[in-house]
Amino acid sequence: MNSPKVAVLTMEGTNNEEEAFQSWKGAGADAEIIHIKKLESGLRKLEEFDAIFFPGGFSAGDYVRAGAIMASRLRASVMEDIENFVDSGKLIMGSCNGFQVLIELGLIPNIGKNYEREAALATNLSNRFEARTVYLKITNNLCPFLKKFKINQIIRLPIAHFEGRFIPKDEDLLKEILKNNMIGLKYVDPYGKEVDYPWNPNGSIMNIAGLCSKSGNILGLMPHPERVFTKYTHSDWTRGNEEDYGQLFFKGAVEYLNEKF
Amino acid sequence: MSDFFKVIALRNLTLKGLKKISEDLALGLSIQEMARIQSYFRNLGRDPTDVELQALGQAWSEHCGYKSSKIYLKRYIFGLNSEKIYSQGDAGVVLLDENYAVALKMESHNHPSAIEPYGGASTGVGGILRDILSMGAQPVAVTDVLYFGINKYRDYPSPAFIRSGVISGIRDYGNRVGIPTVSGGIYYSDMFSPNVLVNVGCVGIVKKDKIAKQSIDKEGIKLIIAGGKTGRDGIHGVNMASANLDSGSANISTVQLGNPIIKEPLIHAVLQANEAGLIYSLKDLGGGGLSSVVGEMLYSGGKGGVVYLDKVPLKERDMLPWEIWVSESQERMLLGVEEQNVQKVLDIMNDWDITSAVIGESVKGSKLTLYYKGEIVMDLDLDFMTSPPLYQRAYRLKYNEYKFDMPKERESYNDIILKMLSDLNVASKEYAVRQYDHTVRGNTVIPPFTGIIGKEGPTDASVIRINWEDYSAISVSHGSNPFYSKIDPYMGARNAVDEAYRNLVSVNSIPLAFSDCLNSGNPERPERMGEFISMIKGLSDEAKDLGVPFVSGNVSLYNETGVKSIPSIPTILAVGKLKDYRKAITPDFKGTGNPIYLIGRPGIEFGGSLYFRIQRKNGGRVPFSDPKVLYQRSEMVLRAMDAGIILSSHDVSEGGLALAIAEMTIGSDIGAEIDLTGITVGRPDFFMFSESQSMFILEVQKGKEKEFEEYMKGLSIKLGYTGSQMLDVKFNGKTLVYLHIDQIRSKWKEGYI
Amino acid sequence: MRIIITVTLKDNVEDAEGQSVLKALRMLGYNEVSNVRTGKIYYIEMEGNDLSRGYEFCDKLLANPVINICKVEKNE
Amino acid sequence: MRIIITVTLKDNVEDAEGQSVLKALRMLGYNEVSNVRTGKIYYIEMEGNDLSRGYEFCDKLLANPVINICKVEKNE
Ligand SMILES: Nc1ncnc2c1ncn2[C@@H]1O[C@H](COP(=O)(O)OP(=O)(O)O)[C@@H](O)[C@H]1O
Ligand SMILES: [Mg+2]
Repeated sequence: MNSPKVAVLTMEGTNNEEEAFQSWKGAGADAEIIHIKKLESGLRKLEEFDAIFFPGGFSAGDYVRAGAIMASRLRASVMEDIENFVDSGKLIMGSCNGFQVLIELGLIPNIGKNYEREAALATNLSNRFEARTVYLKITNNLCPFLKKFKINQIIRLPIAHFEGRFIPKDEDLLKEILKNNMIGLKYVDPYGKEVDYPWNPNGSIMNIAGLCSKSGNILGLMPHPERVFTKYTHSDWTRGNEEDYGQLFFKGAVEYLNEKF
Repeated sequence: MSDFFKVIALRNLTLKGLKKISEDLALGLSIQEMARIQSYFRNLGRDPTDVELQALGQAWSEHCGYKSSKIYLKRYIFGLNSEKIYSQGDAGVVLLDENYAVALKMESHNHPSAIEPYGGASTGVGGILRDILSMGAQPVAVTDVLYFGINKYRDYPSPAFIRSGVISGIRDYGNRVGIPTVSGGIYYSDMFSPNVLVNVGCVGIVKKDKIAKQSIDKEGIKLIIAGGKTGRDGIHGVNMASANLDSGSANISTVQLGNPIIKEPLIHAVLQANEAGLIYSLKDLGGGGLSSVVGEMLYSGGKGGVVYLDKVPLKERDMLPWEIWVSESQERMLLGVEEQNVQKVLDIMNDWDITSAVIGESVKGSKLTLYYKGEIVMDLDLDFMTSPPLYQRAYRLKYNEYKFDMPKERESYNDIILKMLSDLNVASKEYAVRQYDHTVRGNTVIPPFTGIIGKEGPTDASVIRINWEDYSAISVSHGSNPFYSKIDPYMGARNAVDEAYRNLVSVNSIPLAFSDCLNSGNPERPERMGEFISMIKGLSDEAKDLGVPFVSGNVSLYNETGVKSIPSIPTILAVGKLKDYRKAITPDFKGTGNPIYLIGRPGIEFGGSLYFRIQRKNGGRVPFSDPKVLYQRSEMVLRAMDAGIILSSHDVSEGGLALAIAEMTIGSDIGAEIDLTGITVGRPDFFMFSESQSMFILEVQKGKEKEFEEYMKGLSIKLGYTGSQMLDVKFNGKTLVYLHIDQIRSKWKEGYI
Repeated sequence: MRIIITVTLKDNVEDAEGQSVLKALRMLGYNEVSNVRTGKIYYIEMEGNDLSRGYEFCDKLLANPVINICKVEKNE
Repeated sequence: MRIIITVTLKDNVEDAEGQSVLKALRMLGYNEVSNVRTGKIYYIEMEGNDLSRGYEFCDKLLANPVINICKVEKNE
């Protein structure tokens, strides 16, 4: 059986590609870092791959708005390929800046099915960059990236962002998100309660930290699973915590791809 | 004659005339230096061009030429433990194991940050990243040690404004290039108003056979400039950094903000070309711009060169040759590349969307010749250009009278400890550090703060792993104490080294290398020069017996304004190694009922100590450091750590052992019961708050006391046990300290969340 | 032509930066300040004379309609 | 009173954000765009009628005279 092929997309300012590459590799995928120039020029095609990963960082400096420049370049050049990719049921994941790009590309929530921007990730209510570990509750394990977790399981992941406050277009959209069970992860306190700052680090509505697409093959989240593939890069591992949370995201995805493709 | 360059008739000028030329062209050269230039051109039988004079002005600046410091650096620092240095250039390199080496360097960006804090600090980070990149190394950690004022001084910008600009600048640059900012320090004192100090460091990892070299020792090597375009920004930056800071006289052309979004792909591209073996030599463009980097690259390899200035990609079309030659525009690298590899390198740059161009090549001989639109605009002997006069300036050593004001004894030290915890110099720096991404790259094993999520306390050193395959890692930390240095520059320097070293030991790593960033005042003043020399001597005396080399460093003089000068303060960046990062140790207590040990014995040496500072009293002599003692203790501690019986560890620094233990409770929710009865006979407050050097606090696994004490050969003092939720210190039946951890933590975190 | 594009947050979107500027001004003693909202401004030089280009820039890049309002003006 | 403060970079200070936006617009096919500069805008509501307050805000908080230009206007 061939390992699933994963494209980790990069451009100036993206900067999680290395650990994302390693995480996919560590989970058994055949990963490659691809500059979006190569997609724009047609030198490489998305259809060569089984999964796309949008890494974190500051694509194009996050000037204008986080993720906006990367998304608008992709929208202008390869949107059709991306839509076909989504339709094929292959997997797409974006963390941090990657989530911002997914939102700007309209891949998530995409309730209206026409890839319009239906939400935003606005500046943190604290008005500062927040780099720390947060507690998260898994609220849906249907999408492949989350299948290795239990519902209501509480995990820890690092965050590092300035723009992570999820805002939906309107009430109706939020209802659709809930109806379709799209919330994948929520910010919680150590006991699993949904509370405000600092446990909700950015002021996201309903403590939303990550969303799956309706069909489940896309996951966008603000935290960084790719930075904690093993427990040793968790901020509190020296206290005897044993969980390797980060790799479960990637292993779940690879397992799924191996079964399906 | 062309209108893009001038010939300056200088051969017949008087000294006064020479002085005027230096001023008119903003060369920053003294009369004697101008006279030296004059006689050189008299010998050549011609007058210099403006390009030539500007080139000399750059090369001979204090910043580039180390005119005032070189003699002392040579005497005391260079050559010290140098057999352990693997390679030296823009940064220093030591070996880590059979395959990998680590590059490190710390540098100041004081003057630019005083004028424009945001741009000054961010271009500081940009510059230090380039130094590491110049070694062919992947930057893996950025660090910053900052010294801010508290009160506004005259009409200089307010310290609050400076602070927020500096921290934002480091945040925005470091985060955007995607290198974690993982270690540093922040000091507050009016010593730094208005002379703020911004010292930034960077550490990189390189395969030992891929270390880039910085010289060209062959003819026909093409010179490629890559990265940002060249503009008028930053012209004469080095001259500014080589002069006192005058109020309001900010020269706008030297202010730059930096562009991390050019740097980020530039790092990828340069490393890719280096990995592919396409780079013959590599250097970054910093102070002095092309002039300084081309000159040094060729001179160090014994070759001459030609450069076509009109081939340099420009931001502004109408730049003059001299401006192109000395511009300090950011984000630029110079690559020496063999002819057959030129196209490959240009292609890689293009793949990453980076501007690059071939601008010249190395030639036989020792001359550097510049062309612009077909005309020769500079033709200088590299030997002359790159060897500025060195000065042995007059100096006067400082002899202190040490004053000691006896503080009164108290019934309880609760208030003192809470006050210490919220002192700006001790309190949590999370307000700054949590704006820095310290987990990017996914290799941060020990971050700046650890412990229970949401309750984290400070760590002594950060640990970064090398790769995903094995368990080796490096540790990164700093040492500095401006309060000691102010009283005693010699011992202050020694203690800075002690602190850096023990921070590394504290996480269970073996110290490998130091980089020193030396900050001082105006060297033309004998007292300042005396302090400066004492500082260098202190660094040398301390590091020698520790067996650790200074692999790189930087000197920043003229941190002086009117009547105010900073003391001579060294910032030490230290890097160590861990064979197995799974054995790394953090300060937060791990369990209850475990014995707590002190390694070392507190003495009565309170000069510059926090205990005396918060009571506004003179503390006499500053603590004394003996490197042999530090070395011996460290060896023993490391052996016990390797045996797996140490659960947590913290070095003793500001506030003494009481504060060290308080800090160990912060991230843990576990308190400590300490009884000093029988341990000390003198004043218990002196015991608790002494900042004697080379001390550690260790939490040892219960039941392993005997084994531990054997490792320590009788040099450990058992202070008590972990337990409860209180910090509880007793002495002769009296309770000296009784504080709940929540009180301790909230004081320490005051101002954050 | 030189156009000026101003991108602000919709009224119902909380402006974190505005709030922190407000707080800072109050700390400086300016108690008379009651509200601060922020925005970004882009000065764009271009050939042609078609202001509608500005709205295209907003749509494609400079604004997210979920949270932003975009104003396009000509600047002589 | 409602005042509008616009903070921009001086002409001789490089604008990294403007450069990135310019590049992005060009990549989107807008080759007619030749330059982009950026700035920040603050809408401040306050009591009183003294425009000079705005310059104080610039001075104390919103701008750095070494790199920025500050424009203060009244907005009815
Ligand atoms: N300016 C800074 N930049 C990055 N890290 C910093 C900075 N200041 C402090 N830190 C990190 O925060 C932690 C706590 O720092 P500090 O409170 O100064 O500790 P200590 O007093 O033990 O030296 C350390 O890991 C230190 O490296
Ligand atoms: Mg320490």
